[in-house]
Amino acid sequence: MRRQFINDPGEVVSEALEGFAAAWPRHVRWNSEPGYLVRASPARDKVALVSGGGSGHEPLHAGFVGAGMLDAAVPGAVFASPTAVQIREASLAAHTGRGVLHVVKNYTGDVLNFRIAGELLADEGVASDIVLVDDDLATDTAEGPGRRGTAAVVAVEKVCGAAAEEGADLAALAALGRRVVAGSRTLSVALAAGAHPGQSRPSFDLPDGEVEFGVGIHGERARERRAFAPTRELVPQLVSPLVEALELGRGERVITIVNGLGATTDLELYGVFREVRRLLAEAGVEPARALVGSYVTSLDMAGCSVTLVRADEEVLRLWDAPAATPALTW
Amino acid sequence: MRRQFINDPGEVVSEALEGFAAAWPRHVRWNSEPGYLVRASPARDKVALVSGGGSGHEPLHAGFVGAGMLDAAVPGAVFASPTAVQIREASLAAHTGRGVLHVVKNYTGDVLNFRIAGELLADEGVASDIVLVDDDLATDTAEGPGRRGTAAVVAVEKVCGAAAEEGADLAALAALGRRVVAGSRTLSVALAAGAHPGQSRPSFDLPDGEVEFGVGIHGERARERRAFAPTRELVPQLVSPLVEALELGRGERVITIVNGLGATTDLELYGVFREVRRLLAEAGVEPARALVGSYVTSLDMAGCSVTLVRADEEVLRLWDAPAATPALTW
Amino acid sequence: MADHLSTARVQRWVHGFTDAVEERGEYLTDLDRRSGDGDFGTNMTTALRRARRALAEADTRAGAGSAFQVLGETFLGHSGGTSGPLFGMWFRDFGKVGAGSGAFSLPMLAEASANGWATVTRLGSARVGDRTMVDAIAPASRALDEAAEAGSPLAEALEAAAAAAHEGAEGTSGLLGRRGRTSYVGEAALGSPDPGAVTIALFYRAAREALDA
Amino acid sequence: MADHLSTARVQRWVHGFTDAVEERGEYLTDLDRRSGDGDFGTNMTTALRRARRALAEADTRAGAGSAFQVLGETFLGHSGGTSGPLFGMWFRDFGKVGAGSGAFSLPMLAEASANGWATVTRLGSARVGDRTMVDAIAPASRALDEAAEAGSPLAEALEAAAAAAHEGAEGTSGLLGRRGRTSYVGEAALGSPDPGAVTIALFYRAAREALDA
Ligand SMILES: Nc1ncnc2c1ncn2[C@@H]1O[C@H](COP(=O)(O)OP(=O)(O)O)[C@@H](O)[C@H]1O
Ligand SMILES: Nc1ncnc2c1ncn2[C@@H]1O[C@H](COP(=O)(O)OP(=O)(O)O)[C@@H](O)[C@H]1O
Ligand SMILES: [Mg+2]
Ligand SMILES: [Mg+2]
Ligand SMILES: [Mg+2]
Ligand SMILES: [Mg+2]
Repeated sequence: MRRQFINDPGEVVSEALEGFAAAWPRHVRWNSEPGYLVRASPARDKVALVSGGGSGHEPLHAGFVGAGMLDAAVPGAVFASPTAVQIREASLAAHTGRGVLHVVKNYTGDVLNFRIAGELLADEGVASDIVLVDDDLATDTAEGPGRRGTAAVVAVEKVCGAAAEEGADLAALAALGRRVVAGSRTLSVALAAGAHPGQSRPSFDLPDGEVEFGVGIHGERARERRAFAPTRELVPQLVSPLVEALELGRGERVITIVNGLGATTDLELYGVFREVRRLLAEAGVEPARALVGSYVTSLDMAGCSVTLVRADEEVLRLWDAPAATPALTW
Repeated sequence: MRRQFINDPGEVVSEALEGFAAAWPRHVRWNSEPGYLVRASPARDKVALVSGGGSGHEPLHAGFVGAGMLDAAVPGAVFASPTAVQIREASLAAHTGRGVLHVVKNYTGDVLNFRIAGELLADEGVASDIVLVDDDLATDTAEGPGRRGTAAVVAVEKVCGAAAEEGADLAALAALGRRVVAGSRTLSVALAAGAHPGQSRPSFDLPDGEVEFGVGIHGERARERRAFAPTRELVPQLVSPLVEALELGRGERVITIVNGLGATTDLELYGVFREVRRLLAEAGVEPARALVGSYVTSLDMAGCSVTLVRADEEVLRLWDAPAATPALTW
Repeated sequence: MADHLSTARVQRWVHGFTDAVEERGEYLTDLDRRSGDGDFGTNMTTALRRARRALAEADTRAGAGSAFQVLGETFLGHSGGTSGPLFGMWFRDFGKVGAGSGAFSLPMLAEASANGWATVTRLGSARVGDRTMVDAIAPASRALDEAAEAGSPLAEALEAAAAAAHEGAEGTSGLLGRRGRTSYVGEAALGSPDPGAVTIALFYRAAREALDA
Repeated sequence: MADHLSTARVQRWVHGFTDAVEERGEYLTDLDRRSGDGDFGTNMTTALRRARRALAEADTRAGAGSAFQVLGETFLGHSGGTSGPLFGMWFRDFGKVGAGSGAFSLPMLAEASANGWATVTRLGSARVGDRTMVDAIAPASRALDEAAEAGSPLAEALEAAAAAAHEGAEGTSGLLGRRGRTSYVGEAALGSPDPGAVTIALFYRAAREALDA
């Protein structure tokens, strides 16, 4: 049986958010009705940056509310989109008169609700736009809803957050966000499934000696199983397709995100990052910046994702700009 | 079988540290021979704060090297003390002429090697002292090696780190550290065992419906098993003994650390923290500051620890002082 | 018989619709089980019940659209799933058209339907024949449009819309899904209608009955 | 026979000790298995082998203590376990006393032993009778002290020290552990000697033999 710290499965998210806000009073305020987080010290005279999505991906997005990143975060239930009203209210609370940019991971429910929220905001006379994050290379197929959004969302929030702080207008911010997204791809591998709060069994069983290749962040199986192997053999299977898909040339610079999916130790993630660097060096790509840790999780899934983000001078400058949020501060 | 990102079990730590230093070049430098991390920009004219211990507790201690916290960290193999020579070399590298304070978790190997390092340093004319962290209430027995050191070490490193930055001398720092330790107690509970790098099985099996109560940070079993229960019933079993052991009176203030042991999600930890706050409120104790996250882990063990640190005005001021390290920045 | 739906009748419409959906909750869920993930009926009745509580407290003096505004806000604020927000926007368009007026006339109903259809299409990209609620919305909207153009009495117009929606909904039984979850199910869904479309038919039927009551 | 241990003889002493421990690696590990965690022999031989490599490259002109300095540094820098650092400090005390001198005299050896004993006690808090290396160190140190006071020849003194250490080590078979891991094992360890103490006996025996060679 899977044991978790839990009271009622239906209250996991709201209880955690209450605790979260109490833990970070200098950064965030929690409005339980209808359910959103805003900065403790609201920003003035800037485009409001708002993101959200299902819970279960902590620290995303709540952990990125604060100076230099998000103005508001809108959490749904575990793995379920927030509602359009939540998004509208969060956006109105964060709005300073210069419009709202929604950073949305590409999932049907999220896209639908954020698009509706945009219409609701328009009715209130508030301009908004969406940057759709769709970095997951494993779902890059001709048909269907398109690539899923995963860890690249952190880069979008960091880079657009910094630009918003500098005063960029809504159109410029949206264009910047789309540029970051266009230059971002991610591949993930799971070593063990996580368990939904209150479920006693993990969401799938993985036979000995196999890994789930190209997994998403909702605990679901991937299309493919591959052989478990040492890091030095697994990581190239993640990195090479990314370099290829982004058509990264020699001398190009990237931001690397090695992201734990929940239950994977830092010890392992840094070992993975070491391999990523080795492979990038072989490809002549410069790992200009890196973020290694568990930032976009899938409950307590064991595994990791590798994200490469093409980075020009401006993107690097914005990446380096200060941020002060619960999960990312520099 | 437990799958992990690993090449050779014997290389896990050194490979991770290589990756870690590459990920945080602005904060740390890694000297693989004999094996220690120092700040990328060494401090001047202050007491050097140095800590270390076995690996497998990441982000501890490597993640706390940087302005406002440690000057150097000395990692041993997984769950094994670093050697006295590593500690001596790290201390000499960090030394600025004002002495070295060693923050040491109370384990036989760590204590022995840090004490030896102190003697080696004395031979080199370098003054040093040890703050022994022994916060684990579960091992508070009359006989034996005394209470183990666990998550309170983060508070000691933060508070002493800030004081060192302000120019406190070695004697004052040691006294401050001991004061923090004296006012700190921790209790931990494990919901599932972790696995040593390269081991296919977790280090113990926990029967359905039970938890390991009073567990340490080395993957070992605790003395006691208790019934698994909802958070609202488990957390009081951690908090009440702490309040009692510290003899916390109404109106007293504490820093609370809710620490994940590796595989426990933030969603759960914040739920735990919410319960801790409720219980402190009942006891009339003020939760003045909080840190919630996985800071002192036991590989990928599922579980958490709760630490209470008695906090006066000075301790709170030093806790709030700026820090810029890979794992803790504000 | 009235040639408009007053605020009071709109209340009856909404309650009649809620009753109809609640009665068929199991059936609708079963339909979604055949073509989706089996939560449609539950999602719908939960949201409608919540709306009913909100309606009891709402200020209806804001006009004939106010009940729909409450419905819209409730669905947009509390319903998960795909259909929840789409129904929310659907109701909202009725609310907007009715806002400020004391009653819905036929042209207003035709306008609200057309707007709702446009909104659902803009958001969900479903076209007629994709096996969604649009397969009931489209024929009903067209029926109202034609009736309005012809100057037909309201009762006749609503009867035509309800019949068209019903027919459209039944017709989805023979369609392969191309939007939403049903698109993953393929031929397995053939033989039973789309729950969203069935619900739209109940919506128009309730309007027709609210006129009689 | 020489009345001092020259730098060259100290080298022989160290190599003789290393050989003796290597030969008994399995046996020592087995002793640690009975009274601890079964890594003693491996820890010891790994560190000694590394020290042997370091010795080959070391500058021995620094005096009779230099080999022990290398040994000390190697143990303090590379040995895990409890005994590694304690042996490191033990060797280091011999290195310090010998530093700058061309040879070890009996009083120097007595001083080094006494210092080493004090260091090990300061760090590990073990007293005679606790079933540790101290149970071999203490009688050997006393033997050297007495011999130095009596002005005995070096060979006789080292023979006495080696015999005393051996006897002390064998005596640990009957002791209950009160320090280190063996304290967790209780009576299970009775009947076999403490590996650390046995190793100290080998250390003095090697000294005695280095004098002959
Ligand atoms: N893209 C779409 N456009 C219009 N209606 C849709 C679309 N996708 C699904 N629907 C409607 O939603 C209904 C399913 O709703 P629901 O069960 O709430 O969705 P989910 O698939 O999220 O569980 C379907 O019967 C269909 O009528
Ligand atoms: N406190 C102590 N003082 C002196 N010697 C000790 C002490 N604790 C252990 N020892 C010695 O160390 C030996 C065990 O060494 P080792 O196997 O390296 O330690 P462990 O595996 O327990 O860390 C024992 O045989 C004993 O002679
Ligand atoms: Mg459904
Ligand atoms: Mg659903
Ligand atoms: Mg041992
Ligand atoms: Mg050992």
